[in-house]
Amino acid sequence: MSDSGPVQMRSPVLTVRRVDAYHAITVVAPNIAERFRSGQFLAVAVGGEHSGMLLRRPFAIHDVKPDYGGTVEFLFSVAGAGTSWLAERRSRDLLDIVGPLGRPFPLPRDPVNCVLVGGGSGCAPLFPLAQALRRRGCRVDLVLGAATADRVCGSITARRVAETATFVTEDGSFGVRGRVSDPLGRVIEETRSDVVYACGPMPMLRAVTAMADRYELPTQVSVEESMACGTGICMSCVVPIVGDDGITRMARACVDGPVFRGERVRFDDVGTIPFDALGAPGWKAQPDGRGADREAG
Amino acid sequence: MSDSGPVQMRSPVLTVRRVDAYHAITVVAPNIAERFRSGQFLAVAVGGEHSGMLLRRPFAIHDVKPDYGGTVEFLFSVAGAGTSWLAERRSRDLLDIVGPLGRPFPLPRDPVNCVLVGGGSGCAPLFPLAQALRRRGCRVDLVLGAATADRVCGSITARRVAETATFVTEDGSFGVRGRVSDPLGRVIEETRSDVVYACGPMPMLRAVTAMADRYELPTQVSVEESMACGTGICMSCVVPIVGDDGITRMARACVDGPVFRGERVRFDDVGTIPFDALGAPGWKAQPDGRGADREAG
Amino acid sequence: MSSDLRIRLGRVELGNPIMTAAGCAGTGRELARFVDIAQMGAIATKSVMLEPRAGRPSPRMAETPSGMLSSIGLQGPGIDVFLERDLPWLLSRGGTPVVSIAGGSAPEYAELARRLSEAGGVAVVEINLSCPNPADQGRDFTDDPAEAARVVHAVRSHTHSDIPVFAKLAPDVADLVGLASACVEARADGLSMVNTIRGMAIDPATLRPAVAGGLGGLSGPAIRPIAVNCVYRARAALPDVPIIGMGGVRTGADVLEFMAAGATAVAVGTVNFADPSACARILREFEESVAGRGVARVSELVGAAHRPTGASLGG
Amino acid sequence: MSSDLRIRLGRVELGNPIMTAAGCAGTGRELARFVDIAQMGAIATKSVMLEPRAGRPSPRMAETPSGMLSSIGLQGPGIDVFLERDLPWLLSRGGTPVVSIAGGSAPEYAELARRLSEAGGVAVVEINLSCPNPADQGRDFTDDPAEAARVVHAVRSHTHSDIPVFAKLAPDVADLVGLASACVEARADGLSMVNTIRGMAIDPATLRPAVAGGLGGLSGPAIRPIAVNCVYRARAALPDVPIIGMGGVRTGADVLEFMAAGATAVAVGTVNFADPSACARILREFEESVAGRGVARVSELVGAAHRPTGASLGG
Ligand SMILES: Cc1cc2nc3c(=O)[nH]c(=O)nc-3n(C[C@H](O)[C@H](O)[C@H](O)COP(=O)(O)OP(=O)(O)OC[C@H]3O[C@@H](n4cnc5c(N)ncnc54)[C@H](O)[C@@H]3O)c2cc1C
Ligand SMILES: Cc1cc2nc3c(=O)[nH]c(=O)nc-3n(C[C@H](O)[C@H](O)[C@H](O)COP(=O)(O)OP(=O)(O)OC[C@H]3O[C@@H](n4cnc5c(N)ncnc54)[C@H](O)[C@@H]3O)c2cc1C
Ligand SMILES: Cc1cc2nc3c(=O)[nH]c(=O)nc-3n(C[C@H](O)[C@H](O)[C@H](O)COP(=O)(O)O)c2cc1C
Ligand SMILES: Cc1cc2nc3c(=O)[nH]c(=O)nc-3n(C[C@H](O)[C@H](O)[C@H](O)COP(=O)(O)O)c2cc1C
Ligand code: FES
Ligand code: FES
Repeated sequence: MSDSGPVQMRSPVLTVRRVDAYHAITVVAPNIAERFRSGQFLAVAVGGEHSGMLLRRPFAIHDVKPDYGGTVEFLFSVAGAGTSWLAERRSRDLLDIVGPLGRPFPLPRDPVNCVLVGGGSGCAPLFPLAQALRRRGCRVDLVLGAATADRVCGSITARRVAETATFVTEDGSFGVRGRVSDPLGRVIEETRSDVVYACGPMPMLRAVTAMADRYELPTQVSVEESMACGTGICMSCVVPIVGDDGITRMARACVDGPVFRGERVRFDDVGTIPFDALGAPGWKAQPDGRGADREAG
Repeated sequence: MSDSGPVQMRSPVLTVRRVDAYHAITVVAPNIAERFRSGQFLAVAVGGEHSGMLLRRPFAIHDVKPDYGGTVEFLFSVAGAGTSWLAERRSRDLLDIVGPLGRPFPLPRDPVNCVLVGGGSGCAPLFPLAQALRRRGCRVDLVLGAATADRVCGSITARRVAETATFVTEDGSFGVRGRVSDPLGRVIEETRSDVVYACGPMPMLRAVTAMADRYELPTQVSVEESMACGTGICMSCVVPIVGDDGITRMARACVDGPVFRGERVRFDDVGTIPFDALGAPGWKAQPDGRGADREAG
Repeated sequence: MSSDLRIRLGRVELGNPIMTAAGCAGTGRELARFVDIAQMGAIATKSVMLEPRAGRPSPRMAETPSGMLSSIGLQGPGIDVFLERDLPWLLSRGGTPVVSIAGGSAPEYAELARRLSEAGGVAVVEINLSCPNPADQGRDFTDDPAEAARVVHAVRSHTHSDIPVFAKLAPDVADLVGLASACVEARADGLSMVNTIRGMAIDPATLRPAVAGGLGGLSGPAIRPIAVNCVYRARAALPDVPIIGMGGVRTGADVLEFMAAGATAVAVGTVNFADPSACARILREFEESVAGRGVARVSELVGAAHRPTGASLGG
Repeated sequence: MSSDLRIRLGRVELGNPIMTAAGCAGTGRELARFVDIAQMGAIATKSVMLEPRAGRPSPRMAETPSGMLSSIGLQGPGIDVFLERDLPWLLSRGGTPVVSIAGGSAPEYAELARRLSEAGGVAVVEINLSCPNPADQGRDFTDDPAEAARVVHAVRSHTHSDIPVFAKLAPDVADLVGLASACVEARADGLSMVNTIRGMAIDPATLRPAVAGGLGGLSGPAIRPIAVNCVYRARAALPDVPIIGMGGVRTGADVLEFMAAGATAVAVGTVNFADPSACARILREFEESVAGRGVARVSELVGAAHRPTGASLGG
């Protein structure tokens, strides 16, 4: 009901395109477009009204345009039944979408040098981020990776929005062979980066954060956790995050994230409840009030 | 696997039309078209591959044409979630259909006079029946009814396939006011009918059978029972039918019917297990072997 | 004609029968972005415990046909934060709080009830009995009617008499009606049913359980027929005890189904995840359908399926 | 690489683990129009009784989200017709018959087993224990482990020793593992699980139960997580007892899920109604996925989810 919060709407599909291994769907969604900040995502209902697939699928917002009052685009690869249903949509179909959801990438106040690192479909949210950073006068360099060439997304746009773009594939079929964290040190050095942004699978985020750490750079990472609601009400999407007070809390990727400060994510403990997390088994409230609840982030 | 039996196929939708209160979908289904005999039906999967609607919806086959190797048409009104999903199909969509199912209308050997009586969507299977009867040299007269004018189906075609067509609506908005059984006696007399065919809701079939009985005419009625499988394996669609041996059995509308001889249907006992039905509670096998199982019909 | 939507849960009147289910509306704040909290019959909170709690490891959920498995493990900040932050917020927005409580022993539950009573503003206390009982080898309180009754009795004794106490039951227990009766004998003012059903999914790729804990709770439309049956049986056995019915409610028609089976109020759970504005939509659908039927008071619908056929309802 | 699909149910070997569930394949004839009966691991018959039986009044079914409620009431022609007509037909088509039997007392079940044994050709006798026991106020045999055990014992004693006897259990019983153990102690060679779960749907238009009997049995993909959990628990408690798993199987991946949980064979029930060629498709999907994984013998998959993480499977 709040004006800046997410909205739910039935949005007409404008276009469905194939881009290498990805499908790109653009929907008309003025209320979402106007609220959008980079790093936020959509939750899309799949399978139609009487679908046996109850839960929405989360997708990063990849592009927002002013056409038709405001359009929103997301990119996806077919992973299972939900995405294969989505891949069959045609223009004029209606999609039930909720967005924009989640905590956006924080933008630096000053025009600093930023490296944006993406893995697979994790590249999608980096393009609007690049544009927002450029609007603030930041220098943007991209490091985009994937398993194979056709899974590196946005390689053409990349050269347009960034000073440099480095491509990495695991099989070496495009750009450097290896993982995105491999050339990262070099890019950081060459571009004199001040901050690192990253989106992709958890092991990649961990490696990127570790590398940035070596250069004592702050990172902002966008995590991918499986989500039942995307709106913060179900508590299914938690990751262990260290708060300002040094206390670890199980924070919700969908509303407290998906963007967290990399050094605050306890990557080694993802998928567990760290023994020292607030309210972990055996955990006891401290007499000095440490552990009183506060939003993690 | 048998050549004359039903087949399952993914059929492309050729056209979707509105006809008054009905939707008509034509699919390309050569294997079904070639096997079809009038009175048979289709079982159509609804909601798409991961639909929460598990069960197929049964629809009478309304028309079969040789185009594209063989097309099949069914007519329906929107009754609930399944039919409203169907109403949204567009040409080139694929429908998962099984057919032709069920026992067809038996055709007379000789060129006799036939009255065909339909109520609501129950008119749909009467048109291919009329054509089949005409091909055998039978005289065909139609009595078609519904609650309101827009629910009387095929009124234009009716005059083409039949000698006479009498229309009946409950609200009098088209043709005679009342029920199809009201003018039936007159039609039987005027057309010197030899046999009555009927399709529609159970109370209508009962009234038609009773009326035909007064003139000592045989009836063939096509019943509508809710069906989980349509193929004879679930036993959910039973109606009490008196067999040749005088014994009542709970017969499956989907494979033993949907067409039964009217006088064999125990209309008053539909929805119950008659106390004297084979295997009813308290029922005992007769020493003379009466009650040994045989297909009812 | 518009219908009188009000219903009574013991001493408390709700503006309409449609509410959220515990653990399926966050603190209320998150849902308030999509639904006017004040418009709902009530808002049930995530089960509150005495201490903060981190819950279970992830993955915590898996989608299943028309349902989901979850294993959250009652993550929450504890009663202090609840009373300081969440309850006042709910009340400030005009919400009617049904506060769910969870504990490991009767005294823990009682302490929670006492503090909620003192705080004021709580409409109903709902006892989540699907919690492991350390004194009973970690079996849930619902697994032993005597243990469940002990908790209910303790809570009832420590709750202000104006606040009805509802015992929330899981469907997969040895003897549902026996359990319900034991709770009512221990002075529960009403029953909430059903909680999730134990289930499991195995990832066909890894051949390992899809939810970290192995076991999960099944919820969503898939379980609705089981839930409706539970409500029906409890109503048949205990016709005077109000029931909050839930399990897979997705539409206004589903609300009617639960009310006909015997529920006085009906809660929306998992469907809030799928459709964040579901509560508002369901309330609208329900209002339209009862108005369309000419039902004067929706409370007349309660238990309709138990009445002899032909007993007429509404216009 | 193609995998060895054979599995063993006690003394009997099946060509592959995929079969039909009792009551969900007609006499075999109807399904044979869509599926090659001989290709399936086995075909379970509708439960056979001593006498012909008319079953329950209609409506006998209602669709529910990803499932259905049914109340057929074991309509069937009785054992005489079965032996004369249905069994010979199945055998003539190369089918492997798992014959389900139902009765009202241990001697009735035993008599059925004796006649089936004598007839020859029966691969497995499956005891449908979800039948009302007139001597126990009409409660199902599954509601009392001692009664269930009595039936199992009687059947085992009257069945040729070459024919394994499987006890079929419902999931909504007081103590599933206790019941399973009682059946095994009474010399059941294996367990079939699960039968349908009690549920109810109410027609929102009439506010009356949608199925004539009021109560129905819930089946289909909706119940799969509950069924998988039952199989998992039985396997954990009785690791050496073969299990025929079922409940909502729709795809080859679902077969893997049941096998990983502990099922040796997996039956397809309700999905045959939705998709008459499902069995053939599921077998194909299963074959492709085990071949793709490089599983040498599919029997290795049984119980995989119970093994410590990292225990490797296949190539
Ligand atoms: C914040 C966020 C942003 C994302 N953005 C993108 C994007 O821009 N492009 C893209 O291709 N993918 C993205 N993903 C992953 C995407 O949501 C999954 O690929 C998709 O949900 C798979 O659905 P499915 O039905 O095809 O697969 P299934 O495997 O059949 O889905 C079953 C269930 O698992 C969940 N699930 C499966 N894979 C994932 C996953 N990788 N992450 C989270 N949940 C998963 C589904 O949501 C669903 O609930 C994002 C995920 C998150 C959490
Ligand atoms: C042999 C046969 C032939 C039929 N032919 C036609 C036809 O040509 N045109 C037409 O409009 N309708 C026909 N019907 C009725 C048609 O099948 C139903 O209108 C349709 O199934 C409703 O589906 P729904 O999802 O929209 O309704 P819902 O009410 O949501 O369906 C819920 C369930 O009830 C069943 N059901 C609901 N209404 C009926 C009904 N009247 N008969 C049987 N099952 C029902 C559905 O199949 C489904 O399983 C026929 C029925 C039978 C048995
Ligand atoms: C993610 C999730 C969290 C839940 N948390 C609670 C809880 O904290 N306390 C409680 O009593 N029930 C809890 N439940 C159970 C629901 O309140 C409800 O009883 C159950 O899910 C059935 O309703 P539904 O099918 O509409 O979700 C939870 C359910 C889910 C799915
Ligand atoms: C219409 C119908 C009839 C059934 N008949 C029988 C039966 O005769 N004997 C039996 O043991 N189980 C019977 N069952 C139960 C199934 O065999 C199976 O155990 C159950 O439906 C769960 O599997 P599913 O979800 O794949 O259908 C029947 C189920 C249905 C839906
Ligand atoms: S997905 Fe529900 S809280 Fe994050
Ligand atoms: S619908 Fe299944 S037997 Fe007729």
